[in-house]
Amino acid sequence: MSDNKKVRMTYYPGCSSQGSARHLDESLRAVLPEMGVEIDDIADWNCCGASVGHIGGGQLPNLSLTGRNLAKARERGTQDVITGCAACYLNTHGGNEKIKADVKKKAQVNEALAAGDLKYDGDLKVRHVCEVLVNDVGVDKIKDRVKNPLTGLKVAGYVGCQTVRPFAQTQAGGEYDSYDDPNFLDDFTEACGATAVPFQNKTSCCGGSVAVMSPDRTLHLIKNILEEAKEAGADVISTPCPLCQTNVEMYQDQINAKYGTDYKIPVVFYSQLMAVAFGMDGDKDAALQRNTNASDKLDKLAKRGG
Amino acid sequence: MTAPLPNPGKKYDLDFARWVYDNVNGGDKMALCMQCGVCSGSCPIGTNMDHGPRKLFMMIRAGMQEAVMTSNTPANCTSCYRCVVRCPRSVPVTYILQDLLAKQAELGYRAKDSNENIAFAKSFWWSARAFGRTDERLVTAKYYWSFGPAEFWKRSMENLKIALGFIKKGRMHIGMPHSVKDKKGLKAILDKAREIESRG
Amino acid sequence: MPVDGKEAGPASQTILVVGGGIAGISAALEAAETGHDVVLLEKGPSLGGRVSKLNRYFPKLCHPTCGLEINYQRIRKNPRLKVLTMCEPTNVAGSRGAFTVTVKRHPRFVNEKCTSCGDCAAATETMVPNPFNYGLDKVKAAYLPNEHAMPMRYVIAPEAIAEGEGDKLKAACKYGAVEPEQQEETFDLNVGAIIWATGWQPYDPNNLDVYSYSHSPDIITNVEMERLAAHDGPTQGKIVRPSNGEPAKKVALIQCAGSRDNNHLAYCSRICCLGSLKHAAYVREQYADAEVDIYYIDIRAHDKLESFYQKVKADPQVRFVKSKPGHIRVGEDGRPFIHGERTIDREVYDEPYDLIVLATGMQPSAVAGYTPQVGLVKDDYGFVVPKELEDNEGIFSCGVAAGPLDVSLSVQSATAAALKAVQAVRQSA
Amino acid sequence: MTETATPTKPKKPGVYVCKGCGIGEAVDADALANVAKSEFRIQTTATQDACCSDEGVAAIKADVDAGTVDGVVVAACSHRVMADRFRFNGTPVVRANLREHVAWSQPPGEEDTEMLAADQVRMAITQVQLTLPPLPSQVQEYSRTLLVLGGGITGMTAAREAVKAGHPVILVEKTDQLGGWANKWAGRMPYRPPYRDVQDSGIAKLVEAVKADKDIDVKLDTRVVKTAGQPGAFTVTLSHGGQESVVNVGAVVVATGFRPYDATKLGHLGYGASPDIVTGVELEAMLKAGGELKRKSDGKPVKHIAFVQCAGSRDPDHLPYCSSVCCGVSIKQALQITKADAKASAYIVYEELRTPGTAEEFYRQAQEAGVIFMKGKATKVDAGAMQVSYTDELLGTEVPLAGLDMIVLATGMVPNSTDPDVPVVEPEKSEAQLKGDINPFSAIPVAGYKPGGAEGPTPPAMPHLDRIPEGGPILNLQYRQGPHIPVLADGFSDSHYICFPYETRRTGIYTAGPVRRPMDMAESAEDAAGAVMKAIQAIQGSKMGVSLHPRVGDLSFPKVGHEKCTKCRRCTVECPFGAIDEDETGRPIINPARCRRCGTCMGACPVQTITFDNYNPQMVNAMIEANEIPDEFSEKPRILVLACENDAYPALDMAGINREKWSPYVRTIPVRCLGSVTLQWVSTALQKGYDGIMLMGCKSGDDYQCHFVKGSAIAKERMSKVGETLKSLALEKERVTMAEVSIADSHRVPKVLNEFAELIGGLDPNPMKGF
Repeated sequence: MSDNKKVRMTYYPGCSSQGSARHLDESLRAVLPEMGVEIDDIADWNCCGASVGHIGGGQLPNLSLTGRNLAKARERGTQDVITGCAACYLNTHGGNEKIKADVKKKAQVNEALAAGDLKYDGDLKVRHVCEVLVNDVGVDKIKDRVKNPLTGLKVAGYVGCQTVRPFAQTQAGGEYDSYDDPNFLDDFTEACGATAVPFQNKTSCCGGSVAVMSPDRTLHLIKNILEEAKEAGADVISTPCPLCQTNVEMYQDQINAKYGTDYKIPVVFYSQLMAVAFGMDGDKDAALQRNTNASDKLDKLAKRGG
Repeated sequence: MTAPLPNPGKKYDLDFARWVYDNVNGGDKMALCMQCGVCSGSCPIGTNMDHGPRKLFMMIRAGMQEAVMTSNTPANCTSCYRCVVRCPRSVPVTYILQDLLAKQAELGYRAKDSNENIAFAKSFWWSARAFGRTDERLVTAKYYWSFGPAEFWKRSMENLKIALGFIKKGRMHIGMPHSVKDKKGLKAILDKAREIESRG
Repeated sequence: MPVDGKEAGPASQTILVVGGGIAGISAALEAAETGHDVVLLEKGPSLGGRVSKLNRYFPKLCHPTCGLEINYQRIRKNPRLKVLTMCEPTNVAGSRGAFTVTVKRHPRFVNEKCTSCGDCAAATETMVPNPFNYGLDKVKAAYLPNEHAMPMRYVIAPEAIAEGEGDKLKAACKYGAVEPEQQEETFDLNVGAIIWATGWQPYDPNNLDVYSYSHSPDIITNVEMERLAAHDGPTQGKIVRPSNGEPAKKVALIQCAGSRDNNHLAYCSRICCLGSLKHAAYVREQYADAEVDIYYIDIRAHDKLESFYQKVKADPQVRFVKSKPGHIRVGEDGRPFIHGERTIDREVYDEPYDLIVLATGMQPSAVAGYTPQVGLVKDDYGFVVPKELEDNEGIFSCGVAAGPLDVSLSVQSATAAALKAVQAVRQSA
Repeated sequence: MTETATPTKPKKPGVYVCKGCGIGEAVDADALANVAKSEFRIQTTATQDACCSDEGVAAIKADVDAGTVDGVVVAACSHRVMADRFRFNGTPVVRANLREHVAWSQPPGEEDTEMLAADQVRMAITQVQLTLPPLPSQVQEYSRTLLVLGGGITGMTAAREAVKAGHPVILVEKTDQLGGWANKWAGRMPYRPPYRDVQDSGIAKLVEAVKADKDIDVKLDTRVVKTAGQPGAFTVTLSHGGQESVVNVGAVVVATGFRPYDATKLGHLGYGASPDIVTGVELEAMLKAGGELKRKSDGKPVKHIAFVQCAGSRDPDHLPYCSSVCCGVSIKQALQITKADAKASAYIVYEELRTPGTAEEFYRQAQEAGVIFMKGKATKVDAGAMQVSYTDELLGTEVPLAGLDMIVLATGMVPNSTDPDVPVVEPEKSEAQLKGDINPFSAIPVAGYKPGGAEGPTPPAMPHLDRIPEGGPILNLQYRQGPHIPVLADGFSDSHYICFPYETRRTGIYTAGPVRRPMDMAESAEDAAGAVMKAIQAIQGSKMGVSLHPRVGDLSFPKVGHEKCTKCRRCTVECPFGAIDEDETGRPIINPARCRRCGTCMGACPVQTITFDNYNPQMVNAMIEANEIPDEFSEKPRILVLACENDAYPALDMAGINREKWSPYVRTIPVRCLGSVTLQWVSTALQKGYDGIMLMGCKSGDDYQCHFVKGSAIAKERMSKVGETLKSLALEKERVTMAEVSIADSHRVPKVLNEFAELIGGLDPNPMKGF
């Protein structure tokens, strides 16, 4: 994307934007326009169904959730739909591809949508914000916007699973980075002037929804992530995924209790780092106040007011 | 509605594999499994599983329906998709496991570990259908409640600190749940979808 | 012989063979020994192709240079066969009996006066990654491709010229063999039939990011293992950990590293199982206390090669683990760990090794290179097969260019292709 | 061929000493030229800055053209390089290796280095003086016709391919129709992109093409009674309806195919216990018949079918090898069944699923169609319950695959390297011929392990050596060495060489198709073309009187001095290629077109009366004697190394290229093959005063690497008898040894030489010096 070119996209915030991942939503809304991505929310968007919707509600009702979101998004035209949430992306993109590829499914979804006076033809493209940043914006442009480099901040880039495993359902092949050893998050970190530490667990699972419903089964997974981040000397863990951010952050006390450790590692979104690096407001734009484990180092780097 | 098992009660049923191919989401792709084991070897909590996806697929082929329908393997899938992206035969393992879990519940099997998943999924769907959005607070509460008052209390207390921390940071709100505006339209769509699915 | 094609008439009797590996050499010799003029093009500085970089062949554990030597003797004795190195075709036009092939010749910076005395190597200070050893070590930028090179003639890497050493090297040569001024050039060949024997390249291990190839020097590929075990390799044949030079006594061989995988090479490369059996034998021959684990999906030891499987299996220090590993991570001590599920007993393992060898598959060179539009078709994998089986179009493929084959099968297909080419020129005579 | 004058040995060779590549710095080139002048009275000598330069070559050529010289010694680099530069219109050229073996491997300027160089020149001059430019031995009445034996896919393809290359064919088929097994096949595995679907066998079309081809003489209901002669001139006796006839052909392609493994030996797999337990071949016929697949027993449709893989194959009690095609065939059949009836369930019980190459796609197609693959060895088939019992390796439990409608045993391939319908002739001889000469199951070499020791791998038993395919000879060769085409240990008539798959041990006779190796139709067709290529070369070689592989184009051939021959028959026994017959008196008859010019006969002859024009016992004797042997007080021992020119000598060259150093006391003579080494050379050397003698050649025994099959093995055998010679001369037995050297031993070979030189240095000098 040339330097000052702007692009409009339809934004799907997802349910966590109103809860556990408000800081992702807030920081994205701050930094995206800085990088030339103007966003319009899907009007009256709904839940994506996440990874359990089809179990609770069935395959077609679950797919219809996506159908409704895309039908509403289509009202804004054919501009690309983007989301910052891994699960929202996985479901919406996957559902979209299914609707495109499967004539029968498409008809069934539209039959359901008709009950709400909606329809969707399968002519949208659903994308992840990170992919847009890599392919459309480009790391160089991110670098250009940095006014407040995060010099000295050591960041473990924890990509998580679903952000880079978007095409699981459709088999269309990866588009912006590898499934197992992606580099984009480290590239973002370095673009912001911080230091990316080596982190082999970058795509190890945090436990996902199982961690939410049954932490005992998965605490060791999070512990592994924390352990390596600590050994690597990371000041913060950066992640693009709402559920990863929440799981890795909120279970640290329980892990410490179970394993006798003393983790208190801040887990932030890459977009928060960008907001700080762009010299934007640490609270209003970077939403640092929403992290339960605050990073003193990052807080100090952040500008306030202005 | 899912077709009933071909020969329920039979320990080895040569028709079971066909049933899975035909009825489970992604099941037809399972036929391509060549038993390399990369899925089970990649699974984050595969050690929690009684069989793991690879062996479960082999059991399906061998017709071991009872063992498959009571396996805890589907319930321990974290949906990380690592198996899916690594599978050399492009088998959508995650989807198959997720749907097998649904089928276990639907056909009345009580698979080990699955009660939590089912309860959570039901609570989740309740919120999605009622409000069109996931209210993390209510989903969690309803989920805890599904195990009875004592368990509700126990789990709430264990996670109280987290909840309070989130409330303090504005990441868990107090008050009316967030909701779509057109709740009626959404419900109509979902109910219609369910009706279409039931007629098969 | 109309090498430059000038005097060739409409029905040329010359057979062009593209690719100087074992398939191309065999096809060229069989045709030449049947009394036909043959031009053999090789894009590198020496004949021998992939097999010249192998330590030994399965199942006999004999050395490829042994058969190459016989073939080179045959070439030396046969005036009908003209070998052109540093040459590759860039275009093929025409039809049976009258093909016009455009050939690009890369500069060797050394002409035919070279006696292989080595004075240029002594004069250069530039070092380049040694292509013969897949870059596992470095070599002087003026170098003999290998000790068994054919032709036995030096080559100067463009890096030396770029470093400004051209005049110095020219001055160092007593025989007027160094020509720093050489440029890439193009010429046409008129030929009556063509055999496409462009062979293969190892599948890029960097595509297999779960196997962390780029994260540890102790994770190597099967072709690199061949160099590691070869007397003329970077370690004079000692199988050691590249990271620290210590003996590699606990070694893992991972099969289907890319092959039989929809995400990489959807076909089976056929040779890797047997190659790894051979690698197990290499390790066991060197260390009495070595342990070798072979991670596999199916051991594909077809026909009599089954006996090779059985005899390697008889060694209790070679374990066969039916499992496609999930991933490799590098441990704190730098040793790589393999993680996965043993399918036979469903144990999840996380096993450290001194050395891990990825049995990467064969990818046809045609995926990256030029393929003629006339007469040949490229399949989904990049293998090249003749368009029609019934009509003799005068252009054929053989060896791994045509499909994943072992050496015997490559030579078999090359011999068959030679017959087809002979038929083609005889029929259009 | 143009007629040339009867060649003679060079009377006035020229000697050209090169100073390039460090030779001039290492030795005194003028002194070497002087050796030629003073010791050999050579008129024309020259030193050159670089013999291989345009000027150098032009100078030699000028001398040849002017008739000043009639033989050339180029004292420069190894004969393995610059061969194309030093070709002077058939004039004998001998290369004295002053570069790799002197300048690059010895310290410059030293006395020993100079002595070595001088000896190199002496040997070369001696050799060129004794070289007779050979004349070809042409087969007088040669035939361009190919005999193809077997009218299946391989044989018919071979016939068509030969005709397309301009050679007529006699196609002999023992049954009353063309087509072979393929007539029964219901389609074939895919062999063209996209490699997905079952393809038509194409056999009908091929049969028509063969029948319509006027250059193919199809002889049905016909057998080969006997075969005599040599490439270019085989006389083959055919029998048809009791009538015998003789045809003359130039070469033979044997495409006798395979027979399915006898399923009646597979009782444990239920064969014979139920009509619904069938072999793959039987199922193929049922599928070919078309219509719905029904049980033989009661006509009910087949809904559940299981395939038992490796039924006999990969089984030490039956066939030790993998039959290669059975996985693909069962997949094809299962696919055909499931494609025809989507409700049918097909199970394939396998141990290792082998679909190499692009056949992997075919495997996926079958899976996609719902064919179910289960890993385990089927141990039992119960005909009553129609159950396949196997322990599923992936489940770790026995899985009862019961209530099946049909069970298919995927039986393997047995090569028709013998004819089951022909009685075994000369059983003793047959057995020796058909045993195969290697053990494919010999243990892999393991560090620290000695055979018989407690540690290390135990090679699996080799139960199959007595399991050669039963039957009589297919060609009934009228050869001294027996009627069979030799086979490998598994019974297939394949080449032992990896890089030369068509090198049979019976020149001019080439096997193709499943008689050579288990293979499918596409491979067989390709193999047929390959075999035809070699057959055409054999005809052409016989016409021109030149050798075939590996000494392609060699005009020399062995000649027997009958006046000296003692009829000991060693040459006829030891010839690896069966090239020598005997007449009724026991005199050897050499068939030059069968001969591969290795010289094994020459090495075998106890009276040195078998010679080649350009290579013979007398020549090498003279070379050995040409060297200067310093007296016993000089402390300069001499070691003679007779090195195989194919592996050991190149290894030495490469050691030189790597600038490795070795003992200056070594004098190396390349030999065609260690099999050509006669013990007389050893005794000549000992009598001349050499202190040590080493034969250097390739690995013998299992996994032998000899290009002439068993040259090094024969040499080893002969050398075991050298002790007596040494004893008679009162010499230590360590003085004569044999070293196994591979071509990849460039780093090791100097050590081998140096260790031997050290050992010899530790002995007293050979007392025969100066006698």
